[in-house]
Amino acid sequence: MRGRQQFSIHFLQYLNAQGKLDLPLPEWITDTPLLLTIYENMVQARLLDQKAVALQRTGQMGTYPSTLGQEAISVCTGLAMAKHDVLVPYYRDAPAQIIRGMSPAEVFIYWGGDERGGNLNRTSRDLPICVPIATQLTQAAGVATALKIKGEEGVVVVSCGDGATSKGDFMEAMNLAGVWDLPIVFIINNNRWAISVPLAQQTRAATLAQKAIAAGIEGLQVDGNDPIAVYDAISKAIQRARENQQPALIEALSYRLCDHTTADDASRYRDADELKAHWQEEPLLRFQQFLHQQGLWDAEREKALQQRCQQVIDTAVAEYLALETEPPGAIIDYLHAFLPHALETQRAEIMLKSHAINSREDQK
Amino acid sequence: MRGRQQFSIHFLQYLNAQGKLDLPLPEWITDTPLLLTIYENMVQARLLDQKAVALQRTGQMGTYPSTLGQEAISVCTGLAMAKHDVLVPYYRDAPAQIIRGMSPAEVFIYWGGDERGGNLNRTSRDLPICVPIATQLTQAAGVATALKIKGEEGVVVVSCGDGATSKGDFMEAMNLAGVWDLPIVFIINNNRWAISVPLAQQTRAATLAQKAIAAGIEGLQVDGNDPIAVYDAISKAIQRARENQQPALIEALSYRLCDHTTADDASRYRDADELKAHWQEEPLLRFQQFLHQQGLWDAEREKALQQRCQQVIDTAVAEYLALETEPPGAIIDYLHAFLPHALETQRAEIMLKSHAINSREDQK
Amino acid sequence: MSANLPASSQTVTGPATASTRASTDTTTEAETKDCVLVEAINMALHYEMAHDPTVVVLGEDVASNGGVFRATLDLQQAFGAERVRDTPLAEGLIAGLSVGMATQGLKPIAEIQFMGFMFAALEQLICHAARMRNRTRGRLTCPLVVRMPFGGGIHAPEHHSESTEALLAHIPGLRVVIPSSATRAYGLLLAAIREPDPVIFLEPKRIYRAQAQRICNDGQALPLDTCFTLREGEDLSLISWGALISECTQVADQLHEQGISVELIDVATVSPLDMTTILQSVAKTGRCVIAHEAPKSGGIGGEIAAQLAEHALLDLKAPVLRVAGYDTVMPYAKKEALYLPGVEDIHSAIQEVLAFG
Amino acid sequence: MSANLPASSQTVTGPATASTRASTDTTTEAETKDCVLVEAINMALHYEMAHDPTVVVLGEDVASNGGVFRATLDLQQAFGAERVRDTPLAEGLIAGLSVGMATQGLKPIAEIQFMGFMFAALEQLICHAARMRNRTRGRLTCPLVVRMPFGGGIHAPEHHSESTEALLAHIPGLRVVIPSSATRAYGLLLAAIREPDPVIFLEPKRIYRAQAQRICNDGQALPLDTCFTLREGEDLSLISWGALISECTQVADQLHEQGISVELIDVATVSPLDMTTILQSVAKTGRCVIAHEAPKSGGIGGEIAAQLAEHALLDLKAPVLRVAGYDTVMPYAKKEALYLPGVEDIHSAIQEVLAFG
Ligand SMILES: Cc1ncc(C[n+]2csc(CCOP(=O)(O)OP(=O)(O)O)c2C)c(N)n1
Ligand SMILES: Cc1ncc(C[n+]2csc(CCOP(=O)(O)OP(=O)(O)O)c2C)c(N)n1
Ligand SMILES: [Mg+2]
Ligand SMILES: [Mg+2]
Repeated sequence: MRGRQQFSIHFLQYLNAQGKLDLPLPEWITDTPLLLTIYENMVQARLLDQKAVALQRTGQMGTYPSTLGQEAISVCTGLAMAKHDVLVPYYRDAPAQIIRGMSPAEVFIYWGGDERGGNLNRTSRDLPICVPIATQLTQAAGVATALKIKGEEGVVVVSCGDGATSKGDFMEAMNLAGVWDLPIVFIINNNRWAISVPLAQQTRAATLAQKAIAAGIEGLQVDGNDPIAVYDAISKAIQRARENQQPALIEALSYRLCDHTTADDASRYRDADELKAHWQEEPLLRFQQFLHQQGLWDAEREKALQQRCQQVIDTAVAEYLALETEPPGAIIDYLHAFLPHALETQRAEIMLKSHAINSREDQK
Repeated sequence: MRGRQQFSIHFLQYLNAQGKLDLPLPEWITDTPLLLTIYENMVQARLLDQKAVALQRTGQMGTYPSTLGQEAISVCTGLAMAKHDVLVPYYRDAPAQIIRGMSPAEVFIYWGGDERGGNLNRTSRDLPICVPIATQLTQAAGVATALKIKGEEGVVVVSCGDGATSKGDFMEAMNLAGVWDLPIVFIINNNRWAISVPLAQQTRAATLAQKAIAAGIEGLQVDGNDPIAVYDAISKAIQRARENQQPALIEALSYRLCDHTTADDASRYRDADELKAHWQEEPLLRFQQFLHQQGLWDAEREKALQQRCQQVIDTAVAEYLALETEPPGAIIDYLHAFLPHALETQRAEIMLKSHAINSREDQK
Repeated sequence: MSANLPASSQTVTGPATASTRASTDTTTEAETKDCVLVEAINMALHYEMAHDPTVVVLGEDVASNGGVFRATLDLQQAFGAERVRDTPLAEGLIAGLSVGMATQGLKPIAEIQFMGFMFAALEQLICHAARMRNRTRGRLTCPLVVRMPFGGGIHAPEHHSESTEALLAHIPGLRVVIPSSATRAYGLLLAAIREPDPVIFLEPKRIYRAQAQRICNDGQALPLDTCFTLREGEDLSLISWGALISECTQVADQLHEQGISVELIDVATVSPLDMTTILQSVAKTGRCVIAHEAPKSGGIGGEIAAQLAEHALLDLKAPVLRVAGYDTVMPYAKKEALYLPGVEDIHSAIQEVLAFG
Repeated sequence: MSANLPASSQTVTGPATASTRASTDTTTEAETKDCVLVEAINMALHYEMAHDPTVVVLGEDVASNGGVFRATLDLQQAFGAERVRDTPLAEGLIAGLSVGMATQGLKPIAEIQFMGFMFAALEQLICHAARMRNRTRGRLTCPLVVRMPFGGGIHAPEHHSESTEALLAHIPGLRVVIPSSATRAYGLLLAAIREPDPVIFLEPKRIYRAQAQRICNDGQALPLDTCFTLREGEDLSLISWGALISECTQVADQLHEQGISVELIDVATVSPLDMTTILQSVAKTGRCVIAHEAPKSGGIGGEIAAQLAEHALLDLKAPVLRVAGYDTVMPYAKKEALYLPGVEDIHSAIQEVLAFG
């Protein structure tokens, strides 16, 4: 006997690199405010990102991973989610986090080396940024399980990079989402590089979306530089997850126009021509052209937007630079709900040491 | 733009549960000695397995994982491999290991709680049994990489259970095999249960073979109770791996007719009717019927075979029971190539303690 | 904004701690039963699942099979498939799932089938469970329990007999708790579940079915972060935990007959360590032997001895000896008796310490 | 059939060990160069790849990028894409691959990008690398090296600054080696590669680019399993390893000016421990301070102090103090100076010990 099972993976793109339409637009496209919001958030994201890089370069912040060129994915993620959904972000998702209520200053605070950068306005139940690659994925499955057990209607959106798909956690989480019918959307920012390792050395799979087949769940590949395709795919996947408790994987094809982080120098391993070519596909300009074509955007609006963004950034920088040092005890006080007796002596030592450090610094 | 990628997974079966042909036989089927060797090794495997269970039940051996009903997979694995290939087995692969030269007594020695059960006749470069589920898979990828780097033409065959496919290592290894073009064949013994967890709770994927799609490598599902299909699939996959340095995944559908191990009681969680139904599909009887139909087998041959097998088993049991206790220093002497200075005192303590234990036991 | 209060000093008889502070049920009639250790664990799980709807049990074979040691017996029947879940076979997943659930107000109790299979779970436990509260400055917390059977002596196959508690104990933010009797298993597991932070609960499987004890199923927790002084004595402090407590007790009995009085301390929470109790004991006895199954080098015994070398040097009348596993891989069943510390090993270490000076 | 010979006692000046026994190249002219620590590592890798065709380098970003710290710079150019390989992003895979390769006669040198990402690799290292020889009674061996940058002080993001060497040091079968200077990095890495068993090689990244040293690229290994006594002294033994050696040296200098003579010992191989050297030192000085970056509880300092409490009680004129990280999660960059032991901490611990009794 010979039987056969068939599987397929679709690729979705509305706007091509020239901002021209390849497909009839989806129904929601008549929602002009939404289109503008997408654009505005992308611009905001890019400018904030530039500022973060500048702060690092001037020694005012630590190592920072830029989102340059990948704004469409994170912005559409943030905008497609409902407030009661839960975001489990990775480290290029500041735009989504900010849309969901994180103060822009937290970006600087976190990458400035201060734990308060993970406090996300105190009450959010979104998870903080996750540094160990791919570990957020199984946690996201846990969050989705919790929502399901508690009978809440929220959906979990979790993101990762292309490199992260090689780590076992990615498959473990997707596989579970399939078996347990979890309301979860997995989003891959496939920016083609994991530090210096190009996609072709990460996997031989023709698409990352087809990894969903291994878990028996739906997978879709979208042009991650096309905000319409990205928003369309994510919002529909969230809707299906909400209504049918069905997980999905979305691979968004983008390109890392920046170095991996400010500690990296991509010119060591990446072809300048490749980089240049991908600048032709980046999402901001493409979407701006589209909005122009639709009569929704002009130079004046652009100028006003830039000003608004600058204000947000100025406020964020001011907040960051004005932030008072956290008391020294904080490094041990948040370890447990209650300080264990065994740590009392060490806590006292920390206070003394802090005092000594401060006096030394005062003397300088 | 909408694009589409297509993938398919085939199912292969020659002999159905009644030992009847479903497909024209493959070309190698004219190799009568091979057909008989497959059968004889399956019978040998089953009888040795029975003896192992009996030894455990009578307190002469420790916990043991039976291969009952899954003999076709391991036997065909062993037979399809060339001597210079490398086997990276899991704990239901004693039949393959024995075909590749392991002394049958080692099965008892290993599960009797003695490290010498992993010595595989001293010179083999096959890996020993692997207890932590799925961890053998990335090792197998390492073995295949080594063969490739050294320019050897061997192929690696690695096996695991259905449960193991949920552990990240499985995907990590397959993915790498794809990127690095490794000569490796992954074989899943899908016996439908992982201790008490049925396949449906392990994954939602319709087949395990389709997990290969995630790695961009070839996947095939075969009837694991049909030795012809199993041998055909494995030997062809090995050939492709050898000639083209191409990895493949083979899912062999079987059924665990036994408890998980002798420490398990499957009647607690498994339906008696399900078990009974699967007895109708088991590989030995099916293949015997086929050989009968082909005029290759009769009662007399069966009787002679049983006797030969019994002799092998008797020898193995005798060897096992006669095995002298390993010297006490062995528990530390094999840790490193050379005993570190820091361990010399402990080694002396071990010798003293062994002496004390022995004198206490002598006094009893 | 600090969520922290100074903790009260925790002694056996001391004031309520974080865990005992949680309310226990006093309205229904509490049943009393003879239980072995694994039954006590099962009873505590039933109790807490009945009283706290946020408790969820997950792991391999914990549902219809009731756990390979039956620790989760009948939980799924009693509390349903939503709250008692078999996971796919992936320890990293089990841990990650638990972290995720815990951040959203559930109290996952995960089982790792054997401690030897915990390694794939460590990334989640070390990088996330132990840090979630700190990383979010108290916004999200991670109140989970990971149960694992551990230790040797049951003639199990490879990887089923190790004692690697020291790896966990070195991780700030993880509590590591080990019961040594049915009673303490019941009370400490309840405390672990009620603890607002992650607790690793290690179950000495060699004594899973040893001596039954009468337990009142009243939901009464025992304090964490506290040693239990099982027997008071004047001549020597014998410090241990888990299954070895029974060998220690035997030795203490033998010595008692010879007129030697041993103070036997069950550490119970091996991290954070209650050194107050141990230091007080050694201040009295001046002599100390520590016994554990784990390899000697880098074991928790070393931490205890080091603290004695720091804080009790003048009290010590003799070297601090550790009776422990050798610094080699746990041998397979045939030689595990050679590896595991036994009554004689403890006995002779004590004799050596008593004979000193 | 035992493959083992009794090891010779290993001291700095002692006879050749397993690793130094391996032949070194003496025919070609050896180049001499000023190197910082990370360059010394790179030089050792180049040397050994050139002289041993079985050596293979693998990890994330080790190939075209030359490693995020440039430790594997130009290796791929020099030795090709077969022997210098970027892996997909999966530490468990990197470790499993290395184990598999090592069983087949290669010598993999794996890089884990930062020690904070080693946890997914632990299952392979603990369950397999450390056990392959033992499990097969010497039939298969596992001569691999896992290199990992570790430790704090470079203002790196979360998870990039921890020191969890104690977890590895507690695993029988794993050697754990930590250089504290460019010279020792060169010699110890060569020894690690030539060792016939697995070695974890931890690189103190804070001093990757500190003080350059003149190194002769002659392939000469330094002995493993041996402390290096960096400076002899009479008044106190100061024991440390890795980056903190430089703070310890500063303190020893300061004290020297005050007429206090400190014996400074770089442990170098933190497992197995060369206690012979440490005990001899403490027998002479009677006082001991141990310094490490890892959290104090359960750190390797505890093992050293415990062995002193066992073997040197009568030698000790003062408590053994440990200067270490606090038992809390490594804080982010802004507060790492508060966390990390510094010159003043070591200084005041020594003062306390000297003032005692
Ligand atoms: C477990 C783990 N291993 C290694 C690293 C170091 N590291 C940080 S980012 C990165 C590459 C990630 O690539 P990808 O997943 O494609 O995400 P991208 O940064 O490209 O968005 C690596 C290797 C890490 N953070 N965690
Ligand atoms: C990492 C790990 N986790 C858990 C176990 C305990 N265990 C042993 S066998 C088994 C089930 C394996 O099922 P499967 O992969 O289907 O193989 P089968 O035994 O059915 O052949 C489990 C959970 C283990 N050995 N290793
Ligand atoms: Mg990427
Ligand atoms: Mg199975």
